[in-house]
Amino acid sequence: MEYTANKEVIAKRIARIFKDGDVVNLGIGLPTLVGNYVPAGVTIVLQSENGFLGLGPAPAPGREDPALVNAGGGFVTIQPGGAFFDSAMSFAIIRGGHVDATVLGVLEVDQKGNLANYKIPGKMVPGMGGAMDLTVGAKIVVAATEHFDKSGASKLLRACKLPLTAAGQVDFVCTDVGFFEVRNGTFVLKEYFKPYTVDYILEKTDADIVVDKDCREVDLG
Amino acid sequence: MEYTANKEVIAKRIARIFKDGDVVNLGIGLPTLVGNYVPAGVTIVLQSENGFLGLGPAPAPGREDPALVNAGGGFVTIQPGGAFFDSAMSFAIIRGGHVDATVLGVLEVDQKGNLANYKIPGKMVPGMGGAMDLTVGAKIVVAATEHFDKSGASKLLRACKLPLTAAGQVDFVCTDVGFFEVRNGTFVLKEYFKPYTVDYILEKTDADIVVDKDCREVDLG
Amino acid sequence: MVAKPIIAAEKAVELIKEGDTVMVGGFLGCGSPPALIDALEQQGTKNLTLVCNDTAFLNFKTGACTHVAKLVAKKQFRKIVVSHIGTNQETQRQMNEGETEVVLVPQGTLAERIRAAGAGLAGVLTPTGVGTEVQEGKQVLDVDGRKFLLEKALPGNVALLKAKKADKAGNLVYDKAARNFNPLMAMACETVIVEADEIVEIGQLDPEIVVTPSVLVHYLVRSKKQG
Amino acid sequence: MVAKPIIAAEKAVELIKEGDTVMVGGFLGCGSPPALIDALEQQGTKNLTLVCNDTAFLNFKTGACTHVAKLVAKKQFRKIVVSHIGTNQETQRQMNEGETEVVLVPQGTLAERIRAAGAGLAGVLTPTGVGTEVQEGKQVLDVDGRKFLLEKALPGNVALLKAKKADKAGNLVYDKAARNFNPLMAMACETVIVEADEIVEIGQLDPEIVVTPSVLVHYLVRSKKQG
Repeated sequence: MEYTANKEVIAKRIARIFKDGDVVNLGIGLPTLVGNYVPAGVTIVLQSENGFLGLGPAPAPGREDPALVNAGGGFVTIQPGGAFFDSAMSFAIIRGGHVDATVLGVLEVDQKGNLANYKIPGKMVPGMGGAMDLTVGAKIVVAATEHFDKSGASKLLRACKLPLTAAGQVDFVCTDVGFFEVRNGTFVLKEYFKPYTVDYILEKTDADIVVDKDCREVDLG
Repeated sequence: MEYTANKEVIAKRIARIFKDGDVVNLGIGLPTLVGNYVPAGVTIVLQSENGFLGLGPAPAPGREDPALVNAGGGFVTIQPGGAFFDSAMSFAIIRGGHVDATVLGVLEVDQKGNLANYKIPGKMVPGMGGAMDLTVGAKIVVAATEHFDKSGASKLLRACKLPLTAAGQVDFVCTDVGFFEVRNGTFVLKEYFKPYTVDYILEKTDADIVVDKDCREVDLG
Repeated sequence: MVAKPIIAAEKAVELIKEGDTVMVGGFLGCGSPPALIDALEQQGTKNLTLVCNDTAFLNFKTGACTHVAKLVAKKQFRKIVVSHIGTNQETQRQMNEGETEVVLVPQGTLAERIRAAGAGLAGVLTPTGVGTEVQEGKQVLDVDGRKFLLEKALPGNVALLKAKKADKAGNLVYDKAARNFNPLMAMACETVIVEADEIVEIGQLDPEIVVTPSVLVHYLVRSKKQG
Repeated sequence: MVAKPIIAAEKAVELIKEGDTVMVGGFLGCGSPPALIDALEQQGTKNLTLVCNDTAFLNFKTGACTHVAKLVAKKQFRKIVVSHIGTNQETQRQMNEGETEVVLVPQGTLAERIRAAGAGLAGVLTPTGVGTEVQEGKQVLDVDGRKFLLEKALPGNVALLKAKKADKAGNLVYDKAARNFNPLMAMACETVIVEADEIVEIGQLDPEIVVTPSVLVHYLVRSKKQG
């Protein structure tokens, strides 16, 4: 079996986590894609940590407003019923447990729920931005990542080596091969995505994985 | 010489402390009177700790708005250029040093700058309301009090006996007999008000008083 | 955006259970929710903890009894956490006679403690109360040579708030000085119930002027003003 | 109400002295004051400490250099306190080569530290950063069985802010997501300078929608938009 990175699969699966009315903060990059796959009948409210609730899609060309951008600086819109606020209120909402779920990108994630995504010492140091507050504050923290890096190494680890963004805060990890819960210091495989198999995942992942008794194959094609 | 309580004298003298543009919080009761005597040419901006800036005088009869009251629950107005805010912002303004002066009522005040005005144990316990934050936060704290209580006892003391509202925060004490600065653990008499004399004040006040070298008589009649 | 349930005041206060900590917005009653208070009095739930700026007005001579003072008079609280009780003789009586535990908190500290709970902070370091009775039993920290009290976050179970206008999503704006503690309590409670004078459609409140964002509000109640 | 001086950007930045801590509003430049930044670049004051959400955009390949990145490029800072530098390659270079001290602060912690300074608090207890490098050198407090970092207040000397509209007294409203850190920095600095797209007479801003009250603002500067 050959691995093919597939961001769409990750976004599709994560989008199914949400309940109608959930308040969600999506990190920049891969997590942003999740917004495109929310099932019909489910409305989620997107929080943008730069200071508003009700983040909407990109505006039509020519309708960009330099004062209406997401946390990555990209032009967006605001939904009816949205609200603007300052950074203290924005993070009060995040840290105070008023956000139901956050989806964050990954450099490394480990079976203890540790996440590293803000710093490769001496090399790349973007900074944590709002990620440390999001991981501590959101009720559900979902790590979204391709299962392997470009060299083929597992992004799911026994223990992160990079500086942590958060210690023990990740609840779920969704890759393009499967969906994992973090429980009692191990990854619990809940779903494996077609065409991958349980054996493939256990063999190729550099971490302890328990296969859930209800683990099942899911086709996100 | 006989003592006659005179709130007007206290209010008149305190009103002369302010510079044009000062932001001032006046406590309920006697301190509120100060607002009536601000000299021509000096504009002060009144902060109301229940949540606005630009407190104006009582409305004309029939124009009362139940949502526009001062911290004592009395009907007021708001000046052009005022602003409403919540209690956290109100006390951020107070505690954060953004208020130039506060004038507070007194049960006891002592020569170390201690103020007691919120509690007579077992008897009267109104609570401190905003007074503890005001004394700690305002740049200048003025204690406004009649010089003697109804039994004739000095309200200025060597050491407060009642539970303190603030420890060592009072800068000036203005009574109806004189104007005092609190400096190095003593009262410094800066002005004595006609018809009282320095000797009268030194004799009748139950505290250490240093007479300022520039101490002078003032007529506030 | 998702609409929040609009329910009757009587239904709303059923969410309050014996033993709960109830936060009530308002400052001497200005900004308190009258219909919700009346419904809670009617329901009669006891052993509550009240968090409020004050206990409003209750005067033995005049018989005046307003806002949360109605609940104090009915002895629905086992504990009262406020900054001021000077306008409520019954609160003072209950305190002096040991019938009710009354905790007096400096008003700015009360605001920050409520906000901290809503903001996921364990507490703040304030200079307010250093060297006074307020300091008793609290951790005193020295920061850069000055003393501060560690004042802990104060969360609640249910908030009873008053807004001037809400949209159906739960965005709120307030009326002048009636704002006071309402926006802070909206952050700090598991269940936030708002009595609004006017409830408009989603999209009819300018997102720039919203004071309390919808995410903090769970139930809306029409005030009697609205009919 | 008292009017605040309306001055030119060039005059305003004369209030900034070598060694000062300067706070600049904005988030990736959205809500940063362009005229004030240009004037400070022109003035060339060095050894400053920057407090900002981020260092905006500077890309070696494309040559893009926006907002506070202009001041970073001119090496006007000896210390940079921000939550994010991922969009500014020059900040990363200066940090990696040890030319400039860069302190990375979680964004919510940065907001609370600035707010604390403005609110007269010595600091806050936050769970953010526990068990990470952010914890290093900080006091860890146990509150009710959970660990929190004591994050200290972060005050500044001068704030350079951007508002959509100001009245002459200094009341401010902002433009959508350009609000971000501006209202917090207005609380936390000795001198607060605001570049406003529009300056109206006192009384022309509704007191209900003011975000930053006049008392926090010291100088107004007309943005170039206003002409």
